[in-house]
Amino acid sequence: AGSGTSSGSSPGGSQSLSIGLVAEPASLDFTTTDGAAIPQVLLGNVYERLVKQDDSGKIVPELAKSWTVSPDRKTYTFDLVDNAKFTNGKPFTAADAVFSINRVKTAWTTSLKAAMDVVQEAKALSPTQLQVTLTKPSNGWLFRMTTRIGAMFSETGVSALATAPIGTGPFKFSKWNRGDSIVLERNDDYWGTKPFFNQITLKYFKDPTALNNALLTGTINVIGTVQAPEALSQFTSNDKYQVIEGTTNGEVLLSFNNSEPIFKDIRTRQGIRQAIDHKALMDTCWAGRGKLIGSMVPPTDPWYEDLTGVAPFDLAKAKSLLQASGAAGKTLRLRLPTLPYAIACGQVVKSQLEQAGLKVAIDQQEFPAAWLTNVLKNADYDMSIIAHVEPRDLGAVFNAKYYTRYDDPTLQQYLAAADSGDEAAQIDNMKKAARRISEQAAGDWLFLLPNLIVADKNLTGLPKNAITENLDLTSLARS
Amino acid sequence: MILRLIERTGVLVVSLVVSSVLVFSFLAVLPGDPARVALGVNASDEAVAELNRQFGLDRPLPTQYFDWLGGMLRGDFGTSYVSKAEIGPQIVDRFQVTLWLVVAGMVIALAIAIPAGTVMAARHRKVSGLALSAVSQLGVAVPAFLAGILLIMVFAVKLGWLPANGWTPPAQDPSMFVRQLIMPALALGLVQGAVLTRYVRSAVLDVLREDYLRTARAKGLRPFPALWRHGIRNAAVPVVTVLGLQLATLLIGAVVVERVFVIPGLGSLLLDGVSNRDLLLVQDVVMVLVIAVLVVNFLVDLLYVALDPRLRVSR
Amino acid sequence: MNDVLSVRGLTVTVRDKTLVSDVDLTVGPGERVGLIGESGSGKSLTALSVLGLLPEDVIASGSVRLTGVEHELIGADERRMSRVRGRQLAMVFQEPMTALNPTMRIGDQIAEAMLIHRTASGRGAARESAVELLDRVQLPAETLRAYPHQLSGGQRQRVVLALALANDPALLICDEPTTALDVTVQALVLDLIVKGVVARSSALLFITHDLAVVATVCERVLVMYGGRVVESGPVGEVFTRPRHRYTEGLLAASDLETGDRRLTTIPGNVPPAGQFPSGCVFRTRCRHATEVCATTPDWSGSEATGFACHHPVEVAHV
Amino acid sequence: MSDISLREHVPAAREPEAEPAIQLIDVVRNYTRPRTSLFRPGPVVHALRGVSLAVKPGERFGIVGESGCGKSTLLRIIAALDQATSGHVVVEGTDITRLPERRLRFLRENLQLVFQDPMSSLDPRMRVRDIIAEPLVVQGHPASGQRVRELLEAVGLSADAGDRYPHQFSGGQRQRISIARALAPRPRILIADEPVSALDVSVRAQVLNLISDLVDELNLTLVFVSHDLSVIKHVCDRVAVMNAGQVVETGFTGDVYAAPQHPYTQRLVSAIPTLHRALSGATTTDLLAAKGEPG
Amino acid sequence: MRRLNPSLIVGGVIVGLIVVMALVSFVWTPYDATLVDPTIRLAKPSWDHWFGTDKFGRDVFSQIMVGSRTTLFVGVVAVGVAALIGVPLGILAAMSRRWSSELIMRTNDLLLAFPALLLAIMFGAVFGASTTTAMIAIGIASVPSFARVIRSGALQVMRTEYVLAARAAGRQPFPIAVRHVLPNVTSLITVQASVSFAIAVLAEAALSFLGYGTPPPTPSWGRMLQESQEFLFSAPRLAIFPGVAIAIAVLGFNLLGDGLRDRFDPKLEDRR
Ligand SMILES: Nc1ncnc2c1ncn2[C@@H]1O[C@H](COP(=O)(O)OP(=O)(O)OP(=O)(O)O)[C@@H](O)[C@H]1O
Ligand SMILES: Nc1ncnc2c1ncn2[C@@H]1O[C@H](COP(=O)(O)OP(=O)(O)OP(=O)(O)O)[C@@H](O)[C@H]1O
Ligand SMILES: [Mg+2]
Ligand SMILES: [Mg+2]
Ligand code: NI
Repeated sequence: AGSGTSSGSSPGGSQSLSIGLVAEPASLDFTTTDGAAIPQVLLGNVYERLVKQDDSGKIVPELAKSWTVSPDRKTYTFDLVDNAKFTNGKPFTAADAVFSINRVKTAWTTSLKAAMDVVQEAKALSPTQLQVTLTKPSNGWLFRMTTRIGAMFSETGVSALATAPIGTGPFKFSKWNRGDSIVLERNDDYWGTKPFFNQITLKYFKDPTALNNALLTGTINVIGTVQAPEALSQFTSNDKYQVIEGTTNGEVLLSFNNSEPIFKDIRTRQGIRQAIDHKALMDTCWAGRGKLIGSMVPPTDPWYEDLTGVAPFDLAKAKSLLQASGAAGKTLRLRLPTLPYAIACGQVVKSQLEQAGLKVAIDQQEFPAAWLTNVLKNADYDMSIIAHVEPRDLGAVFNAKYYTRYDDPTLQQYLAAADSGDEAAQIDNMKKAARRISEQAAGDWLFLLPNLIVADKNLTGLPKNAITENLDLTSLARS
Repeated sequence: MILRLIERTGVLVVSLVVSSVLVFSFLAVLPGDPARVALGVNASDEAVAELNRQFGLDRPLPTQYFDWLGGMLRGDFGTSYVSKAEIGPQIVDRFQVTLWLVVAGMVIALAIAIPAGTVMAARHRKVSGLALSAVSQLGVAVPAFLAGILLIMVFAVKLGWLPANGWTPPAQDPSMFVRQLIMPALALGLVQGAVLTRYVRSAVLDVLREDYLRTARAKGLRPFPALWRHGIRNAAVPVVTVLGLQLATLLIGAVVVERVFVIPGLGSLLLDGVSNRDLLLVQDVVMVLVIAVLVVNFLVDLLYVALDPRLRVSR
Repeated sequence: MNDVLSVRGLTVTVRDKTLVSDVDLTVGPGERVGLIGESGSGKSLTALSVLGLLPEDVIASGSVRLTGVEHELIGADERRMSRVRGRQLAMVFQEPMTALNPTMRIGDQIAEAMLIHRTASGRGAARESAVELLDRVQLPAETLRAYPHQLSGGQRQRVVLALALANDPALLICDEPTTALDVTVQALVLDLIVKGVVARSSALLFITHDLAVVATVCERVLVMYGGRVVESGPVGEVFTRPRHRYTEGLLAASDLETGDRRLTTIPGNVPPAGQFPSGCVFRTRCRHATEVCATTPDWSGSEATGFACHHPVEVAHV
Repeated sequence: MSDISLREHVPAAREPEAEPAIQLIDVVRNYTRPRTSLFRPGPVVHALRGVSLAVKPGERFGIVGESGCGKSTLLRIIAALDQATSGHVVVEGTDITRLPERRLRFLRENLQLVFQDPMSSLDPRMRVRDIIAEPLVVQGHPASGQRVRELLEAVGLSADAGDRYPHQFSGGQRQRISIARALAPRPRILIADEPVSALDVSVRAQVLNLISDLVDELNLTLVFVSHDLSVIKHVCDRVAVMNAGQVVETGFTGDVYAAPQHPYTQRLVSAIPTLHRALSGATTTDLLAAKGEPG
Repeated sequence: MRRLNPSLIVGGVIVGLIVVMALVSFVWTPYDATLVDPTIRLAKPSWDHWFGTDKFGRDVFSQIMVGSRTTLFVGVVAVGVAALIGVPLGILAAMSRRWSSELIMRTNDLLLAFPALLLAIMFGAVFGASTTTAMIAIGIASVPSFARVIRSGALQVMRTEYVLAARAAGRQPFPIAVRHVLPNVTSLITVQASVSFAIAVLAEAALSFLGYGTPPPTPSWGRMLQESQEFLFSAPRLAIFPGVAIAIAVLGFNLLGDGLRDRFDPKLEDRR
């Protein structure tokens, strides 16, 4: 990088950093390709949004300096920063924001675009002022604007999204060595505080052990998401490294196919929930790391409540419930995606359920392709295990159209009320919804995936919790 | 000689065409929808259909096949369904990586196998020969990935001599390239070397039993010079066959070692393609692998002729 | 004594089996000696022991001396033996189809024989000598550039003969050199062998199972059976007045000129290696065998002419 | 030799002018070698170049010739194991040249073969009993143990030999087993392809005697192939000399041997070393006496 | 008498032990191999648990025992498929006319271009990953080597005079194939089978390592090895036991193959 625009604007000098991650994106275009890996790299780092979520879950400004909501909760007015610039040299204006919002409806193909359906109109009041009108009040919309849906694109920079992303962020995309790594470089024209590192390499490892070895031998400086928690001991006991443990949005759900007759009986569902010793399960399959939750809400959401007491482990109770529902002795298909936690937990679930009198047949489904088609789309399964990592996904997961096939009007009422109400009403209704699914045993929440990061001791600015879609690289620094 | 070349080329071309049909039809039945994977979990059926139309997957299969084949002939491998990137350059990159790895592994394997196999054959009744045989038997029994894991444990993690994994192109940093290549090449080479050793041994044993070797000894050549001057070329024929076959298996077999050492090779590209249902990519990679194998076999065939004058057609 | 080859008490064993026992054999300068016997009688092993090229596992003991060579051949190390082989001592093997390296040109294979022992000053000289050698065995000079597979069996055997004669050996050993050849070709090769050794005044040890061939080629003959020499003597003597019962039977069985449709036979079969009886090896098939044959018969007569039989054919009777 | 009659009904007497047992008319056999180039057809080997022969019933007919002259090919064609490229083969009055396998039953019953190699002519994985019974089983005869024992005895093997495997026998014994197998279906024609070339002299005499005896006893027509003219002379009445796929001379063995007409036959006869000649002073040069350069 | 050779004995004993272990595991294992017991996870080897327990608290020794079933199953399916297709193909190629035999062998060569791992991954994608699909794929990939070996053996048999004699006796081609050719290539089949067995075991391990092999919870040595990876430093024994088991099994089959080859090799035979 050349000399900065202002003196001392390259705080890290020519420092670089390597971060090891597990899932490599298949493409760089999250407007047409699904998956968590793309926003993980690009969002907040290359693309910015109007608003973002901070580490505690609060919605805070990003490209919007501030915003107001009309009393009918249908009109949002954003004041935008005036010095932001895309990496193709174009300045960021309200027109770009309008373009980006409208483009979700027209050009996006992934299912997430539905979150924008509620927008009636987006309008540039001035180059720095944007007005968005909704068809109905929605708390969810503003929150969704913190996700990839809210990413701001340049009108002239969307021709090659899959290979050459252009945004306003503190980093610009530099290079993608497919199958190996993605390199980001500091955007020296960034409008805000410039990041410490001038180059960050995101290296992808299929194999958790290789990831650990890479850190041990200094090939990388950070393990972004630990996939083999058992191996953590070698880092905790070594003072060259720091281990950060926080929470995520990833609820590991033992899902039931609620449209199957056997699951129509709440006693079956209840029985299964009570047959599982969650503590022992988490100890066994995820080294005891993570948090036990009794419903689809992580502790970072405002409406979190500890619901682990709703269906406590009770083998005798479970047996009698299963007996009563007639499920005992039946064979249930547990179709597992080929993901480490699912395979590990599945075996424990099988063993525990079999002690309660069920028979469980494990069946591995290649992830993503086979699992998406068979389980998610066709709902051809009895039970499955997967972590739902999208934020605030309770409503999305438990509905009749989704693979859980959970049809519950009461729940839908709570959710609708939460979306349209004010903040207090939202929290109250969401609490009700969370309790509802827990009491109805719509699924079983095995545990919440932990955010486990291992890094060189002298690195600072690592996020404790991973509750957003993006891995925030901006605050990273070396002490 | 030239006619033979033309004939072999003919066989090669026919084999290529047949295998392209095989590969294409095989992937045509692959369940799982590339569009669905790309669009994610909640995509509507219409959106999926639309994307399939964009990919050209709604056209009749023969049209798709000829388009694909025509493209390949022009060097155009198409654009990935998932990443929207040109496939050709990716394959070229990945193929280079795998080729480095496999060739380095093969060189190591040969460096082990030729001397070890020859000594084993020459001393097959003596303790030293038997001991070598036992070692090679053990070598054959160890899966390459296990060898890789052990190498990493010792040389990278415990001793810290070499990086545990990763890949640097030779042009970028030659010394790092070599340091990172050593262990994966060893993991491949040691195991393949053990396999090859056994073939070298039996080829040399066969040659040792040949009458012409006795003739050479009767001329006054000592055992090793006799074997060297008269045996090696004859023993080379079966060994070259195995070498060709091994090279073929290794191109794809290296994927396990690539996984252990986090090397972005052709095998990993294939595995990713399969799990993403990036059909065109998979089709291209498989085809490239098949071409490579067939070409290697073709070259092996020509090598036979160079090695064995009996195969040369009368001038 | 200035015998070219002198073998004393040669015994060849493999593990616990004795394949050849106590063979004595001498070949004088320029002499042509035949060694006959049926398959499995140990002829090849005897020849290979002299050459020191026995297969592994097979062990020879006794004494083998060659004129012009200081040391004992049995037990000599490879370095010394390789100096003798192909120089003082040369051999033509039975199988012409496999005795030559298929991947090397004929010329190179012949030249090699001379280059190894430095009897030709260089490649060029070796090549010239090779042409000359080929001419001696009545092959055209173009043969130099040929590969073995382009030659017929008879041509190959002549190449092998040329190889063997390249360094004017003191002793040439031929192990059934013509068994695989047709009669007309056999006639030519036999003639070339005899002319070759005569021209160089080399001694010849000629191994065959064909009595007529040995009678045509050799002056003196040794009859082997079951790993032992059972009779020896001048060809005319042994084939007209055999003393050992085996020789007698062999002669009768090979005589196809009898007017009688039925041939005289030796009863039974040649036993496999290691299963010959103790004592007189022939006693299980001998019509004249008695108890005494259970002891090994002594050698009667001189070393050059004699036999080992308890019940020899009466000389007067013949 | 046993005097059990192996043939229950020997045809009382055959008319002297009876049709030939085997007649070959201008038989040609070309082998096409695998092609070595795409554009040229594979080279053709002319194994037989127009062979005509007639073998009378009850005759002992010899065929002599050097390696590769087409003797085995000729026998295979006579036995309908191979097809002639052109020409006709008539066996006992039936033209078998183009007959399909299912119409060859009479031939399979009446004509049997003995081969050269005692190692490879018996299936190493079958018991001797089954080997001998194979032609009987195939042709649907009741494969009685009695018949097998009879045959074993006829070739001078003990009856318990049937329980053993071929590798437990010596070369001469194996050749006897081969002969027993050939005699099993009571053939009228026996074809022997160099049956004694691989045997030791002492055993050769036994096998030759056996064949002679059986031929006499069973009134067989014998076609005997050898590269050794002395053997042919001993066994056969008439001989055909073959060279390079052609019959160059036919005649009574004694005549051909004593006064060869064709230059090739002359060369052949003179090249044979015999004890008799050797002992009377013949040298290797004398073997080459007849002019001409052999292969 | 033939000498017993050490490879044959050692190989035979190892293979025998694996078979016995697999059979015993049907009626008895020290513990239920799939029973999860968090209270005793990662136990060190002791009297109660000879090889210790894994991260699920499952008894490693029991898993090794039951895993041997997978190993044998893998080999039997793969070798079975390969032999069932390869042997008739090889014999057919040896016995048929030149062009059809040429066609068979060319097709065969073509199949060589699809290595086992490639086929297994593709089959896994099409038919779903399971031990059986993987093994059928590996079996198909081993067809060419079977067919080649058997063809050359059968060609040799077809050149023998006993086949000629059988034809002269009136045997039709099919009975000749069954009664003469097949029995005389069995030694080749046996040797090839034991070698293919070893290859299949290795391939299964590699596939399990990649996640395309035996799905959980069926114990498989390859997957045990893969699961043990995160404990390489804290509990290397979890890798050592299955690793050694794989190596021994492969060794056993290879030795058996070598031993059989020596025993059947005519070239070695006549040296005795
Ligand atoms: N390496 C060996 N191990 C065991 N036995 C052997 C070995 N080599 C030869 N024999 C046996 O020794 C005996 C004599 O063998 P040799 O080759 O000397 O016979 P020969 O007289 O040359 O016979 P032929 O005429 O068949 O060549 C044979 O029975 C043979 O089986
Ligand atoms: N199946 C075949 N394909 C091609 N050529 C063949 C085949 N069989 C025989 N020949 C050739 O035909 C010629 C005659 O062969 P044949 O076997 O009849 O000779 P032969 O007289 O029996 O010789 P030998 O004395 O060696 O047995 C030889 O040149 C041989 O190479
Ligand atoms: Mg010999
Ligand atoms: Mg023949
Ligand atoms: Ni006696």
